[in-house]
Amino acid sequence: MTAMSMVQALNSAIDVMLERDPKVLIFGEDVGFYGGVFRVTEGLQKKHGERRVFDAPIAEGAMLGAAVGMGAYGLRPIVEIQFADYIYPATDQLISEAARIRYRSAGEFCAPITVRAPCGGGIFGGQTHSQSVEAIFAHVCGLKTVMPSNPYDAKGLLISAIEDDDPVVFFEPKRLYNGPFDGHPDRPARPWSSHPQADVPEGYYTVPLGQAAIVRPGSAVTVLAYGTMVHVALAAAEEAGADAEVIDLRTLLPLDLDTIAGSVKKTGRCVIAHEATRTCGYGAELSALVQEECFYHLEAPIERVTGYDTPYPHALEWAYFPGPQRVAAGIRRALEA
Amino acid sequence: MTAMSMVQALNSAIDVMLERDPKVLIFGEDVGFYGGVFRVTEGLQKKHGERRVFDAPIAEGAMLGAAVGMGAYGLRPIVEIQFADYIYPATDQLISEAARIRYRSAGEFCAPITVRAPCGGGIFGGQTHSQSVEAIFAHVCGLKTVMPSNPYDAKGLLISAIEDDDPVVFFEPKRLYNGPFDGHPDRPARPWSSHPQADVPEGYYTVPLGQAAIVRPGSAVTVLAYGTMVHVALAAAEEAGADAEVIDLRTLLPLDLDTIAGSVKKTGRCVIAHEATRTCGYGAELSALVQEECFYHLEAPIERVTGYDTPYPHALEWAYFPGPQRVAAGIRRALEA
Amino acid sequence: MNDIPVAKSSAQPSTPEPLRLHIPPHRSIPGQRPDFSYFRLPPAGGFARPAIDVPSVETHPLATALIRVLDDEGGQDSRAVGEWDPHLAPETLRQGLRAMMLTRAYDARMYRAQRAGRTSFYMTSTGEEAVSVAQAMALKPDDMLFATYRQQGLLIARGYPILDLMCQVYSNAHDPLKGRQLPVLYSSRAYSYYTLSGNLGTQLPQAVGWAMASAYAGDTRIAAGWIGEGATAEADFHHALTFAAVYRAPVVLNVVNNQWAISSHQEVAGGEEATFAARAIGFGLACLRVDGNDFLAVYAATQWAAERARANHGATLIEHFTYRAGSHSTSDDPNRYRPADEAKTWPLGDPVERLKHHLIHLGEWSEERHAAQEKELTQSVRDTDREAQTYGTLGEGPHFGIETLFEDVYKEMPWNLRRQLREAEGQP
Amino acid sequence: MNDIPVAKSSAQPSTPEPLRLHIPPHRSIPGQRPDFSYFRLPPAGGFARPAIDVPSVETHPLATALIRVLDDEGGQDSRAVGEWDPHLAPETLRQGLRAMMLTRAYDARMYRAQRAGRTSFYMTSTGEEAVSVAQAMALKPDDMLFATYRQQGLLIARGYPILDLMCQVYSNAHDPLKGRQLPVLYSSRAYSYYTLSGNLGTQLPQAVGWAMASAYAGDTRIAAGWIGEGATAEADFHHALTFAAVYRAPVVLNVVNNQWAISSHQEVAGGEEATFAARAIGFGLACLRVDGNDFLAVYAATQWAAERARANHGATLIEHFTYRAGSHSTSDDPNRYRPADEAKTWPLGDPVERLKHHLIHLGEWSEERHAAQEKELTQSVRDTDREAQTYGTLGEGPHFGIETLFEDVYKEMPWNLRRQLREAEGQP
Ligand SMILES: Cc1ncc(C[n+]2csc(CCOP(=O)(O)OP(=O)(O)O)c2C)c(N)n1
Ligand SMILES: Cc1ncc(C[n+]2csc(CCOP(=O)(O)OP(=O)(O)O)c2C)c(N)n1
Ligand SMILES: [Mg+2]
Ligand SMILES: [Mg+2]
Repeated sequence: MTAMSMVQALNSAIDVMLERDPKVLIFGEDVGFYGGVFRVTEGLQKKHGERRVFDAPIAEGAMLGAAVGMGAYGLRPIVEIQFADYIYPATDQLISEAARIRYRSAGEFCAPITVRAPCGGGIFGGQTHSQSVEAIFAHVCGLKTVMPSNPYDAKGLLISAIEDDDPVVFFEPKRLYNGPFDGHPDRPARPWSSHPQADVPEGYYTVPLGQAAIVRPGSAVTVLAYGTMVHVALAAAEEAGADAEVIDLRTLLPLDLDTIAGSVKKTGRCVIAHEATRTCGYGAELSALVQEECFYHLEAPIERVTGYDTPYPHALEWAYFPGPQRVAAGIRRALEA
Repeated sequence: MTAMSMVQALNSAIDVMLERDPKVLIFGEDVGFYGGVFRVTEGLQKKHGERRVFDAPIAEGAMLGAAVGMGAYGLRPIVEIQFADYIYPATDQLISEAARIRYRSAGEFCAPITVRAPCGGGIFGGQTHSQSVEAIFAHVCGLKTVMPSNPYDAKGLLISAIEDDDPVVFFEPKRLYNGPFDGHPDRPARPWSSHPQADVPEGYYTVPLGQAAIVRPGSAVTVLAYGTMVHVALAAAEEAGADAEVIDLRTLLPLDLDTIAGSVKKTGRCVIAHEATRTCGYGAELSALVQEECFYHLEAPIERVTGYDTPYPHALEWAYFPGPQRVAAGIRRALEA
Repeated sequence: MNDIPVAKSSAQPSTPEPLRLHIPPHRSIPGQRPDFSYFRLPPAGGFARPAIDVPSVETHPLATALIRVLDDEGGQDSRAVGEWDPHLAPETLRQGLRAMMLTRAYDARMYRAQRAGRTSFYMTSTGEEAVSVAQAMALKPDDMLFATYRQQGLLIARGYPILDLMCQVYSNAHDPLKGRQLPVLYSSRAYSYYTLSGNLGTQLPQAVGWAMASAYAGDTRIAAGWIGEGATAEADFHHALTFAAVYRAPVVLNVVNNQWAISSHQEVAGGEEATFAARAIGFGLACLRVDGNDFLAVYAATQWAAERARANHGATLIEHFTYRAGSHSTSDDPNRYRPADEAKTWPLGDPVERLKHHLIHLGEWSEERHAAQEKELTQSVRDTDREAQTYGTLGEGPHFGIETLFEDVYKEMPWNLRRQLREAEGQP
Repeated sequence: MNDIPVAKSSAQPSTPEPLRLHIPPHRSIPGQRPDFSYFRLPPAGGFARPAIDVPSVETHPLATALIRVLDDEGGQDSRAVGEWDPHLAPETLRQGLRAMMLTRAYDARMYRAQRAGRTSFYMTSTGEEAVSVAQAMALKPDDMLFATYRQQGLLIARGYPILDLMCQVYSNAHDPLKGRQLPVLYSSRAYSYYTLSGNLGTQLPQAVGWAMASAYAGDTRIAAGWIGEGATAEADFHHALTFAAVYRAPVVLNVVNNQWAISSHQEVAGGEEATFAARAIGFGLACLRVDGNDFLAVYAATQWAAERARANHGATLIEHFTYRAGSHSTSDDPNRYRPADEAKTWPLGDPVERLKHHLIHLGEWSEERHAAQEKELTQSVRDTDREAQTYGTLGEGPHFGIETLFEDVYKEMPWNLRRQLREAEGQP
């Protein structure tokens, strides 16, 4: 066990898989010599060679197109999209191709691809370096969608994603890369080393896709979150002084509905938190599912606390961010209803 | 008033606007000389000239990119995407650009573009000629999303869309182009001419964006639908023998929540029907909103009847399609809960 | 805001001439006489064949060439001439002729099957058979093919069973793709034929990626990809050229310029100002432009490009200049956008006829044998169709079961699909 | 399924050589001596200037040229030579020099402002000032500009207030963009400068669309678009070239090849096999390749392309061969991926120095006047910065109010945003 930041844990996952499986390779903008703008591939080209870890031309659609072809050959490519905001040029290859190939070929071909993309705000990146686009991909059958909230999960989930025979879109909340973040930009930053889930084994292990984690047990209200918002939800639970059960979804598709429904049936109240814009965000699906599964147990309306339906602003970043106060207010509304 | 099919009504809307406003033009694959693969632009090039109505290279992304530039100049381009399934190459220009330009330029520039795309199944088009992709765009702030269900609305809404100063994605349920369709492929097709909402004025009129229509009043259960599913919902209400209030949303973004909430508060029950895949479909947002607005009025879980979370198949099209039986079953579940 | 009046006069009085928007004119008018006056036919044998390892720049003059081997302007007296003559054995030529004729017979049959209501949709490759058949023969059987919907000849030339093609088109209980795909969107891993997409262009960067993977693995198999001239406007075409150039991928990239993209002439795709082969120049890729109705020329060009790729000299872009003789698909009526007899007057003729004449000229074939073979193939296709129909048709079934709707979305079925399958099966 | 073993031996024993994947090597190694041996510097004045109405093909040889006007290999004795000399008045040259120096002083100031924590992000254009300044001057003031984040010189040359630029960078209460955009993503309708995107490439087809609209309207204003060499790999580049060619749009398309895309050398974008100007050839567009650090050459090339476009002869692609002397942005450290002194040894020198020497050679400038102007500009930028800071900085504010977060998403605020605004304002 070593204390690793999220960046280091992701780096370790890729390193382990490059080591174990000659079919694994990684490419993307600046991932080769430089090691990625967020340093996730630092040192990997030097260690594994240019053939396994290399720079790509700036063309997200081309990267995905090539990855689909590599997957058909039998490789397991990992593609880094430099920011999730730049995944749109790749949507056609992801949605029309990667996600559909197994089905349309009746299982003859598949696309065992992992697409990594840093997402979310909190770094003053403005509207094109802050987006959370997971809902678009969670709507796409044939894809799996993952978002970790800590180094241990990040490594274990990324290894699962790489080994998965279906295409996985793996979103990395960039605000968590170098330390946990509970939504208080004004408080001193903690390093990951002080966090229990930064204890990461050096070697191979997996965290299975499709399993949520109860990160804070409670009985009064269920809070559903993923990525950065897990930490915000925990802070909000404290702030609200609520006996909240906080669930870290980890995988959005396939979703661990059992864990969610089990919790809400127990608490009777549910708050959903995400950073993405509200309308048609992933919270809508969660709300619909919880309502369908737990209707007769619900004692209060399900609350959504989300990013506003606006682009991510620059100056007013913290007014936009659904921080602990807003989540705590949602928890209070759920408890008081 | 003339009896018009949906195709004719759409053609008439474009014709009227080409006539009224020299800033309006339309382009897309095969829309010029040929008049479009679904004939929506038939005769328009001949009448208005090649400068106003012309063929585009097969590049949906390029069409949108050019349209955004034309919009910035001051034109009101209409872009035809030949099938909604082929809108993905245009997502970046639509989401990152058209939808964001007014905001990021602090109102200096805007993108008064209308993107038309036939959507939905029912014509044995297989997985790449049948998709309903509205949820992706309904998630995007800065866009408006529209889907008509009949000729009268189609013309009035399309004129509103063209005149709107924000980008509008206008989905046309292709199964309705030439006649209403209630989801019974085995019954003889009716022409639009026998349908009251095919009485379409020849000239200019608008149906405002953002207003739903109650197409069947009722008091026992509210059914929310749009596009083809409006007709299916009506058939299902008959089949279930239910006193159902069927609401045709017409515009998905901005949504007419008042009409919806008013109805559900009255009926206490709600069924949502759409053709798109279920997970993270637009029904999720509807379900979440209804639950938030009407929690204390709900007497039964909100039901979603949707396309399955699979690609649209070819042979088993009618097993996939959420037809009247499935919607009726949803209505019954809502009534019996 | 955005309120600039249309036709506003410029702030710059020095430039009085108003700007004009050029719209490529639609020159083929139904009812008018076909006009190919814009087209200059270069002689057969007129271009040198560079060594396969030349720097790509030496191939760039060929972007405006038209490599032709069959010297058959007159029709019957059809010789193979020039450096590009691949010197194929008569048996190989007869094999090619047969595969082209089989493709044509198959197309004719299935086109009628759609018209007869046995399926929803069909697309013929009539007039373009040389492209797919000669290319399949010039490549190795395990080279991976990323085709469009108009290269059924690739599969047929590789010996893929006509029965399986038909069952796919009928979406019946023997459909290798379980009734999921639109007709003609075949897939066959066993025949190294990649699953076809309904989305134009997407397969081209995939071909490059597959080729990169083969090179990554130190394999010797190359990839080949096809795209219509219309679809070259899509991003995927640019992506394919970029990646092919940057990583020197062992791939043969083919633009099939059949003059039409549904109702749009190749000029709408940018063919008015430059050839499609010329797109390679800006990337430093090799390029060839070939008479796509000349079996020998297509074969030779493909062989050249394949050898070049296999020897690690990188990718080649080949433009096949041909003509779509039939409708785009069963969904359109070409008589609404072009003269009915355009196909017949196409200056490059018909690929089957041209190879037939060449074989006859060689003394290796005759009108009689040709007629007999045509009859035989028509009969065999008809017989196969009869058998295929016993496995079902789209309208009548039988089809694969409802569970196949939910399988293969993922390797393992997640709970939401299991639940939906139960609902579809009428279980609670 | 997809289970092909890696490095499997081929089924074809006849081709023993395994395929190899080519990865463009990263040749610039921190700590090593910069190596420009691959670069051949053509002499100034070496290329003919075609008439503006020549068929595009006559410009294609210029794709591998490097148009240079300043004959200044020696440095000081800097003459303007050859057909491309735009023969600018000394006053115009001094104006250009001043705008370049102002751009550099502004960049230096704002880079430090970011370092000092007054904003989140900044990007300099150091070393590339000739591209933006000469181009702004060669175009007309109401030609529409679709720039990237590295053409601040366009706005500065057009006289846009430095104060407004700074307030945008500080996202303060005087920010013309209300604090919404990342620093440097300016927009100014009044100065015909289109709103910048953080997404690479997207502005290029928009420039073409704007130009099409201008032609549609019979206007006389043309558009100009810029893209980095790295971003040419994006679909938008292909889309822009395709539409520009098909509709003969009156637009000047510029690839700024500053050798780097963050840490990736231009070879990763495909510069190893061909120039970026050559991308035009495949579309039949005109192209020019120009020494981007030569103010006169950039001016002349732009003027040529603008006249051509304005006279309805279509679009031109200009590659500006230059060098990104600074970091990519304040977020990266170039010393991790290239030798620290690479910029200083760049064979094409510094654009400000080169124009200075030319003016001195003409007897129209002196080292003293230069030093004085530098001092004056530094001082004025510092003063403006002081004023800008009185309107606030990113960290300290003041900022625009919370309602501006919700305004301008749509022309009229829909109910969901009104509701969310109330929530954000703490109202029920
Ligand atoms: C992305 C995408 N856009 C549009 C279409 C609709 N479409 C199908 S075929 C076709 C024309 C293609 O022409 P071309 O590329 O020349 O190929 P050809 O049919 O001539 O073989 C079009 C526009 C599609 N299938 N995919
Ligand atoms: C679509 C997209 N992909 C990736 C990025 C991240 N990114 C920002 S700048 C840059 C490098 C651009 O290089 P180049 O085009 O050469 O322009 P330069 O910075 O040299 O002016 C990258 C990869 C982006 N902004 N947009
Ligand atoms: Mg074609
Ligand atoms: Mg660059």
